[in-house]
Amino acid sequence: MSHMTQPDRYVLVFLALLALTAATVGLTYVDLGAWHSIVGLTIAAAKALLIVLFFMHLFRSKSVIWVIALSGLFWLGILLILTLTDYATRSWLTY
Amino acid sequence: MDSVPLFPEQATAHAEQVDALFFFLLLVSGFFIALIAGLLVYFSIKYRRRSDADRPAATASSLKLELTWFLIPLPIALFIYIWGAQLYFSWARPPDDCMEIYVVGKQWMWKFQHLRGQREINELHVSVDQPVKLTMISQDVIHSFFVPAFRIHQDVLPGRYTTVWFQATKPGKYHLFCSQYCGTDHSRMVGTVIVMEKRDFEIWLAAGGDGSMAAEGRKLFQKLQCVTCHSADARARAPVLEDLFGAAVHLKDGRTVQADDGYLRESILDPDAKIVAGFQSIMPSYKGLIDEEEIAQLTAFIKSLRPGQTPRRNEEAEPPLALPIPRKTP
Amino acid sequence: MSANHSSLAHHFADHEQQHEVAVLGMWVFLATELMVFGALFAGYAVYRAQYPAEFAAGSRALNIWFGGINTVVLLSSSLTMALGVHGAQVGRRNVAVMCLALTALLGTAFLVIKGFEYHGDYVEHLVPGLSFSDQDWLGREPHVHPEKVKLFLFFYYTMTGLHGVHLLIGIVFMTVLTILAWRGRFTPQYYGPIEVGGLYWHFVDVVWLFLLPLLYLIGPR
Amino acid sequence: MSTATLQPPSEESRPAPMEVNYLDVEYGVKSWLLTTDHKRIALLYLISITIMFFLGGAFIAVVRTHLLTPSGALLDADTYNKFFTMHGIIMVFFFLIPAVPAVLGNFLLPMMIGAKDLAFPRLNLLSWYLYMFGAAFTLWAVLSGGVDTGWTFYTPYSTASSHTNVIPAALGIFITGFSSILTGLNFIVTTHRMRAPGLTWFRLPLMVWSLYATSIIMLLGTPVLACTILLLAIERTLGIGIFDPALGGDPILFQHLFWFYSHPAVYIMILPGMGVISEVIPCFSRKNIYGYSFVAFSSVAIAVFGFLVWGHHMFVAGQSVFAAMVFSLLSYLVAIPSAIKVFTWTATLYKGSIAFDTPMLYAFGFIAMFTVGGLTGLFLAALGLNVHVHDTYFVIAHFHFIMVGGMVMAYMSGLHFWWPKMTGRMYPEGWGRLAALIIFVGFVLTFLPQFVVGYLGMPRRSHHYAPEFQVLNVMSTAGASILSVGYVLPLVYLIWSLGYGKLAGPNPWKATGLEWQTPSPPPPDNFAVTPTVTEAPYQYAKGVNVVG
Repeated sequence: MSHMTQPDRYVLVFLALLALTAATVGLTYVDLGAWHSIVGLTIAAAKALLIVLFFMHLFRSKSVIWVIALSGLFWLGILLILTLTDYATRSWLTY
Repeated sequence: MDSVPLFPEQATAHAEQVDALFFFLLLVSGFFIALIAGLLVYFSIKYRRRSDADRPAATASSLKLELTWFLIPLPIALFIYIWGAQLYFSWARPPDDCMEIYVVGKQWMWKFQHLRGQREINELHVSVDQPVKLTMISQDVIHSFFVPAFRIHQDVLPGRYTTVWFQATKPGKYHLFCSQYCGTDHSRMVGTVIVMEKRDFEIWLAAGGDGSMAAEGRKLFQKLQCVTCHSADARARAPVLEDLFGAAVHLKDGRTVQADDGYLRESILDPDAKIVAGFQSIMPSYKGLIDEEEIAQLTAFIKSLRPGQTPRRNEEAEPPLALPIPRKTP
Repeated sequence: MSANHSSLAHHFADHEQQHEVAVLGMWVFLATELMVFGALFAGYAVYRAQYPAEFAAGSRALNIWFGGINTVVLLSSSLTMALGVHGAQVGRRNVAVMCLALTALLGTAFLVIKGFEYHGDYVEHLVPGLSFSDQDWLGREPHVHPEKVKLFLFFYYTMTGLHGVHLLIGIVFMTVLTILAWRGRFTPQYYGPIEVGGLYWHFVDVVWLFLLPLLYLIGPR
Repeated sequence: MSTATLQPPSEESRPAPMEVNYLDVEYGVKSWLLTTDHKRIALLYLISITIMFFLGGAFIAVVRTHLLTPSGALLDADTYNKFFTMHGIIMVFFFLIPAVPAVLGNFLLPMMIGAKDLAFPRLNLLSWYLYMFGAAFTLWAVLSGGVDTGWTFYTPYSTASSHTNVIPAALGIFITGFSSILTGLNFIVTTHRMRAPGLTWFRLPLMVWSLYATSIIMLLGTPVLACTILLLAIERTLGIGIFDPALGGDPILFQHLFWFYSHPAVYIMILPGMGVISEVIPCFSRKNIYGYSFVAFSSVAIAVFGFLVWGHHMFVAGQSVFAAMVFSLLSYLVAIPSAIKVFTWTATLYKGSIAFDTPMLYAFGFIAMFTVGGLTGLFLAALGLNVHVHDTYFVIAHFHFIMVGGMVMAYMSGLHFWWPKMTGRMYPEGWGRLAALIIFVGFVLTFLPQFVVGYLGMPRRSHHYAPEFQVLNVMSTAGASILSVGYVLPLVYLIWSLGYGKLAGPNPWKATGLEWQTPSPPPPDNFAVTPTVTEAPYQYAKGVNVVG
């Protein structure tokens, strides 16, 4: 992609985002059972990644920016996982 | 109480175990406090500044020493952790032969119901050497059931049962506190646990009592017309409740749950939450129509139901005081 | 070094340091913002795990087309935003002004569409606290407990509401940037505010990308 | 190798010693209220948090007096509940959390790294205004009748039961939270991008490391609290929400979200204090800190692990047994880096040249109190034992040992240590030592009996209590009255020293940090020439400064 100009690259990313959005909306009419949300969130994550990497220039940012972005995710993970640990294991010991 | 106590009474075996850990921790802390304080004092005297021109040489840090004081506290900490966790389990898991008592906390009193029918407020009579399991719920905000002499403590939540158990080893009167702040008279939400000799307790139990909790529950079961659907005959439109308690229940959505206190309570208040496989959602919610004590009575009744004991439908039933409005059926 | 000294604050050594500081500051701020939404995500996860049927039913009651169209609007605004930053970076003032204005406009369009959607929900009695009737709900999905559907709707309004507030701040931010850019305040050396505004805008966009499946697409329709 | 070596070599290039300092550069109220100078903002914070400290202290003084008798004759129950709540809210959110970072951190961080200011000076001023705005909301809540939920705002009491001003108090905390977030953001960016040439990460003073670690917590914890408070406010005002079982919600979720912030917040309070101690101990023992990198990394480790342990506030709250075990295990792991710090400070004294000036006395107090507080933390993290002491005075004593014995002592230590730098004047040393001694004695007498009465089973937040607890409570109140004398004394002599203290000179302690290489009080831009750093910090043995 190095021969492309920056705006061309943006438009390309945008088209990819539109395609993924179409896929998300289309998902509504398919029954995937338990996979439904997982697929939906994966598509969202892919779109988010495109935006963060290219529109937000993370791809060519210094490592400190990567560290900040990843620690944001890491702390979000702490919050979600440890909270859900409680709820997921309440039935393990019933009296 | 003339003397000033510095240590709480031990009225359960659990209390002794908790205190053992407590003393062990005192020992460990005492050692480290003495070590640090001793070193501080010793260094302060030995290396006090004698002249403003003092320029002591720099000390290079030794990795060995650093690792030592990283690695020595670690196993001590883990040892304490395992000890504490083991005590926690014994606190959390009641033995099978427990006498059950239902507890309702509300601003600002404790209400107790014995299965045999006695009801008490802010006083709880139990027998010595008898394991007791409390099934507790709050009618308003969070309270906490705390008996220092037993070293037990459990928050009492609205909307959900929590349990705690103890086995008193010494007759006497013990403080009961609410330790979770619950409003104006939080510190008046106190009571007494009265541990009696077995014989005295039997006498006490037999004295009061205008019918057991199960009997009260049975009356409710008929008064609220539960029996109309939960009948044990061919016309039953709802699951038979005999021998239900403790059994596994298969639900419409494929899950299997155990029929415990929490399940029965939920099924009374929110029947649609867990619909038994093979049945329709036709039961109205009894939320707001019965209080926590009545729910406990119904639960006690259902627990006591053995095959063939479901009341007959044509049995004389009082008309319901307030009939829940049945929800529109599809 | 720089012709435009007024754009360099006194405590920085040069423009590069100033620019890096601004960008770094915004990224750190976005990590904070992520945790604001994080608390809502945690609550959402807890209750969705407990009441899957109600959450699915609540989701079915929402109009996927509003969500879908709004996604396209927001993505377009992200494109114009990225192009605007690029324009400022290479010193094409007109491109920058146009793109920033367009970004603010698309953001406004999103909010207007969202407003219509909220209105529709209100009419259909889907707003707990304002207009919600258990009877209407039971007519819609009789087997689903209205009390817990309200929980879902609570998350729906809180999450989209919080997102909307962020977008509103973004629109104000963009409007100010448009005016400043139009007045020629920015140079290829000094365009930090636009870059930083862009980071914020894209972040708000990313949050929406997750709200879409979490709120509108819980199960098949 | 004498005192003369402490003068920077750049002496010649520096303007005459009579140059203008940050206090004299401008005059008038406006020059203070609109300042963007980090040093002036630090002083604004100093004044505000001092007022809040004494306000919070006044509430607890009444509470402790009330607790002299078991039946509690002084206050009625509702007033009592409001008083301890206001004490908690004011002390936690308006004193302990901002104290060291916003006052000492604001003043010192740019100077310690050789910068002219923080990265975002205007944001810094905004933080102070947000703090004041939040404080105003809280004071409004106090004046219009108070709030009685406890500083923890547990649901459903706070949303469905309390009839007091929960919303204004909560909003006050919400707003102040943003002040905290912006301060953290400023510190992190400043530390990353504003360091003087040659000042690599491992040449940073440990105070900077701990402020950095503190900022991580402020940034990633505070927003969760803000959002939780928002949800609480919605639930209370609109009657829809997610915490009240009557609405289908779960009160335990509130506790999870609340403690996700409020446990790490404890480290917001103590970490900067540890930073202060790590500066004071080397200076007054003229030694390099023992094991620099261990201390530095333990700060960051505490910040990260601090986020993994919040569930230990909920061992009897009704969370799952398994989750409780996970949280307990993680709690023991966070104890290790704290232990390392204590060992390290002690080892730094070894073969030093120890002087006993006021800051050092407080530092000794800190180490002793923090050790006791930390070790009693082991009691509380032990699951089975926690079941007994949960929500009793044992907990109160434990966290006051950390907060008051630890954090406030560190704050006092730092305040005395850098007072000459901030004001250009020395405080009276004799009075300083006396006050330190009084505070130490008063503190121990106040809180040691509370461990005993807690283990006996006295629940916290008690308006009245069983008669057998009285003797211990009287001891505690007696201690508190000594403590209050100890706190008023510095207020008096520090204000006195502003006019009458002896002139300090740039480096009265012969310390090595960059902040001591510039006049006291410093010029508006801190350094006449941006310093270049060539060495690790705390090179006391060489007797030379670190400015190359």
